[in-house]
Amino acid sequence: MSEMPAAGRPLRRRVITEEVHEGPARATAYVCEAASCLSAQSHDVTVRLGERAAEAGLTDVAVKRVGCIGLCAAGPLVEIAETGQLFERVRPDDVEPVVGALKRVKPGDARRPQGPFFEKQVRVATENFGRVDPESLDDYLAAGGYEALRRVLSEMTSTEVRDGITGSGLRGRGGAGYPTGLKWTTVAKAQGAQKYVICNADEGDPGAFMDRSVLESDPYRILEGMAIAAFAVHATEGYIYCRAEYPLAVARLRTAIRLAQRAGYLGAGIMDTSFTFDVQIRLGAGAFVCGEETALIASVEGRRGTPRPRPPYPAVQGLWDCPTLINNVETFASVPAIVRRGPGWYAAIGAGKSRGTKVFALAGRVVNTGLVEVPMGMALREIIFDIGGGIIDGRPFKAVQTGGPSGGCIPAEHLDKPVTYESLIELGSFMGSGGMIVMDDTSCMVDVAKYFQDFCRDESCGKCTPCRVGTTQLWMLLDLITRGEATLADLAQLERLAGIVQRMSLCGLGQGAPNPIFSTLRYFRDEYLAHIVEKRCPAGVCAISQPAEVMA
Amino acid sequence: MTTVYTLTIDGRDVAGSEGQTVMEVAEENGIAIPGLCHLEGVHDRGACRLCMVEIAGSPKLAAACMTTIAEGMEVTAHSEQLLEYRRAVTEMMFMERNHVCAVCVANNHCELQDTAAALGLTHFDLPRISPKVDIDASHRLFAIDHNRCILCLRCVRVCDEIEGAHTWDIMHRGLETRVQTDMGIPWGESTTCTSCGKCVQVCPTGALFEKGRPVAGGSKTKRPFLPWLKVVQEERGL
Amino acid sequence: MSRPRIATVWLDGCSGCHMSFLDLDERLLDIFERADLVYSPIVDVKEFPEDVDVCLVEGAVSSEEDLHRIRMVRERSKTIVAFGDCAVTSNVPGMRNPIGVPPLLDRAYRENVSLNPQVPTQVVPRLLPTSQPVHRFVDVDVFLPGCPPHADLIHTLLDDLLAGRVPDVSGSRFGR
Amino acid sequence: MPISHRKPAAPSDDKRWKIVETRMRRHGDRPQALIEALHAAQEAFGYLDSDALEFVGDTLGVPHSRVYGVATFYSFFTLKPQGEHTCVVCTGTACYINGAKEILGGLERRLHVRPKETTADGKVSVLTARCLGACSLAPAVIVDGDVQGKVDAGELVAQLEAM
Repeated sequence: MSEMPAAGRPLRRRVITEEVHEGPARATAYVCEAASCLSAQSHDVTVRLGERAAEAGLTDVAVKRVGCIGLCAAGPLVEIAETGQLFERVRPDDVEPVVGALKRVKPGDARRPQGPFFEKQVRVATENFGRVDPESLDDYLAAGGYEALRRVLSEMTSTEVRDGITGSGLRGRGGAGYPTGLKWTTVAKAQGAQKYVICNADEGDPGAFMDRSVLESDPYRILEGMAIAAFAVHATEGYIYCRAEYPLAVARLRTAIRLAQRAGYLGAGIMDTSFTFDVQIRLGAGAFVCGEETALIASVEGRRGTPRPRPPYPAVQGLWDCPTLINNVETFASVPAIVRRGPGWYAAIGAGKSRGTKVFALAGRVVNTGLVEVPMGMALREIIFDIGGGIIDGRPFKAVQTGGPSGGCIPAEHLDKPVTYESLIELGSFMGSGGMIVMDDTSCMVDVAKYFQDFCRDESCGKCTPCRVGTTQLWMLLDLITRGEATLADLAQLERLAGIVQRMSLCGLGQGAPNPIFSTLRYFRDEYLAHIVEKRCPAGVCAISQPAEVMA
Repeated sequence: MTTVYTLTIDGRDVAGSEGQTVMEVAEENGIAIPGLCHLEGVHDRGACRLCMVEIAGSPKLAAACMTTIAEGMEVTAHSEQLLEYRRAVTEMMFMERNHVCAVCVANNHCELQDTAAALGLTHFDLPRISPKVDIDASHRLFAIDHNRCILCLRCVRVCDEIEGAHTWDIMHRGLETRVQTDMGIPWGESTTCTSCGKCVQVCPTGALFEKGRPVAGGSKTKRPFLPWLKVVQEERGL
Repeated sequence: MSRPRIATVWLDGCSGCHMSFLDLDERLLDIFERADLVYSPIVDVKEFPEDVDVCLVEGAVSSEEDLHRIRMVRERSKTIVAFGDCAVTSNVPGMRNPIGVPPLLDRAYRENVSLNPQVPTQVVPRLLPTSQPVHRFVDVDVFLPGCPPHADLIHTLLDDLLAGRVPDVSGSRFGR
Repeated sequence: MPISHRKPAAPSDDKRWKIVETRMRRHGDRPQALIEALHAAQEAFGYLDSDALEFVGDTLGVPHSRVYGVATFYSFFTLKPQGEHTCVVCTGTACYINGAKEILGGLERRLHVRPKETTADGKVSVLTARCLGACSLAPAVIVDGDVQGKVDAGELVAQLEAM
């Protein structure tokens, strides 16, 4: 259903860094120009700040456009690089406090603590966020960019690269957590002269914007990660399959590809070696199912994005039947850091079988809506209450939804559980791509289950019967419950049907579609029963009609 | 030299050659696995999900029509649970559109009806969707009643892979998916349709039918031309 | 022990299932040696009696009257058989479901009528929004699909029920 | 094996067809460029009419029924012209629990448009998006390309009415 104005529409204005002076700056203001802040007029802030600094006679300061600073709820954000002082909700007509702060910066100023939102995070995939100009290759290089690829090309064999990734314990950040090193090895060993690398940037989970932020804030990093992967699996061509709904991400990717090609980081003979690798962008067109590997491949091939049964897996038979490595944005974004700092460093972060860090998009009824990266194994409570700042208006926490439409709702009693692939599955949810939606007592959990079911039935590609028909039937049963017209037999039918859709559907969309139902039934069965037996909605969300004489 | 594999289906020792599907080997050995999108002679899609089987060692079910056999494979093609699942999927097919056997041209010659009977499906418990869908009788010889379509896409594949016209394809997605001709125009206005009738021949239900046939009069002209085509192709080494 | 009491009712259907019931021919005599037919469109009893053992229900539930009757039948019967496709699936009566009641009535009583077109509001019972199978409203014990079910199947069913066996409905199918 | 086919002439001498042609040529006029070509045509013309679909299909050698199948599969593509203004309402989870339902309800009550519809006067088309990724601004809408956050249903309706 997602429809948007055509992709690549002209952005509000050409985005440029407002350099006020030549030479090294005494003080620098970072202005966040990722989508969220940008839509709150942060570009005007950049321009105005540059003008005001010049008017104030500050010749030794810089105003710099950067990627996502993270605290999206408080945008537009401006940060003083030297001191770490953060300005929230900066309006273009009120930049004087920032100018004042720039004036006060003295050589030797140290960054002050910035509070738990920033201090508790561990930034790996997002290490350049809020630091580099997303479109500047020089900035990326200055931040250590392409060091990893240089090391790979000059010092390592493809086997060593793969072993390094395996040793780091990195697992697919798209949701399912398949070991990345194993996937790379399968593609590397698969028969075929031509191999491909695809970056899955079709972030579709409602309430998830990690990939968008990475693409908008640090696009070169994806290109570097993909190039390392291509070297490791012997591929020469790559595709980035990106949602057309992310025009800013697409524009920045295009710029990055062009500049990287020009500088010899993409194309033939990268970094004066014999390694050749190039990347093209393919735009998605509004189909959630295209996040599924085989559907994504069909879409890259110009067809309806419908999945096919696996095996054969894309690693063996993928794009145009060639071995194809598909990883998600965050996975590729983690690769350069792993290569640069060593697999052991990465593997030392995390808990259990979930190593490293994970980026989450924190949203919903939480104070600090935004993008956070935390070590695997951090407790949900720490993420939501310490980093997230708790619930808006101090209302009671009810549940946190993770994993998007294939995920589940986790109640308060499990807030102290660590966030790992395994623990989330144990709780009846799913890591997913990293959406984390916080709900308070104003949300009805049956209504939430119905919302996700509506999403799934709308996004079902229609190929296999259980998903095409079953998701709608599940939605009809949930609708009956929220209208107060269901019986306990309908509830039993809902559970039975959910199990059948889960087991019989062709791809992850259908197999995961019943998960929100299972998890809400597991933790909030009393809310279902209230709708069915007492004919009332405890959260007051559902409009329950008086018991109808005639059931349809 | 083709490699021969031995495997078990429902505990029976059977053998097949490399590249054969579980469905094919089962069929050769007289083990019936239901399937409505499968059609010998065109590519399989694994979409109707009736032929789902259990394979020892795999937590997921697999579509028999698209799973190639392997040495030592242990396949369960029939179990209480599979029966329940297949009944449910068949039921979904009935509930998706508006199937009224009593007034259908394919009554008593219908693969959906046969499947329901074979699975012992006596009634429907799942919600009925009752969509308002069209009948297109604009073609001179044939008609399509979308009320009876189960989206097996045999028509699309036979039109593409055998006739080479590619008049049929599908449009929209999810529950809105429909088979359609050319640009979603009335069939009778199609400039690519050769009126060969293959789509009608392979339709498992009464969705595609020859005009002028009475209720239950549909199947009399159905000819199994695809197996013959396969024989011809094999003879000529195609 | 008192003789089993059999009833049949006719809701929204074409009566074809009852015709098939009559096709039992001489086997009917055998059945009624073992049981009494206490209510049916083919016997002259006005009120559906209490304490019915087996009731065959033909037809879908399409009107308020059908609904009222099926609820009463359920209360007064031990075993209810959804008898034929209309009772089991709503079949032909259900073909109106995608259309909706007002357009349906307009089509039937206004658009195609030249003399005094009007939708009847008296005497005829009001239609339900959709025509539904019997088990959407009351519990059904046995389903016997078929349009109509073959007389042999009906015989087997009654024979089994009267003998206290779980009825064997294998061989039945939707349509004919 | 690619089947050789003759490239068709553009449906009219509208210069925008050149953009579409160029985009297809860059992909070697091969069937796999179908989605890219549809994007190009929709960017150029705002929507995809049957001329555009046929032209793209014939150029790339893709059967018409398949072009139509692809164009109708993806919700980003629209086969109908849009209103003068567009209002995209985000229905992602964060927006949903923060009031997207109220926004859609307000639009339906006051402007009598539902998602995918255009007002009777052709002024405003209402669309929905499955998630704009602007969850911090929930509920969010995009009016003529500008993202607006923390939207109030009443104010939005007033803004659209004034257009």
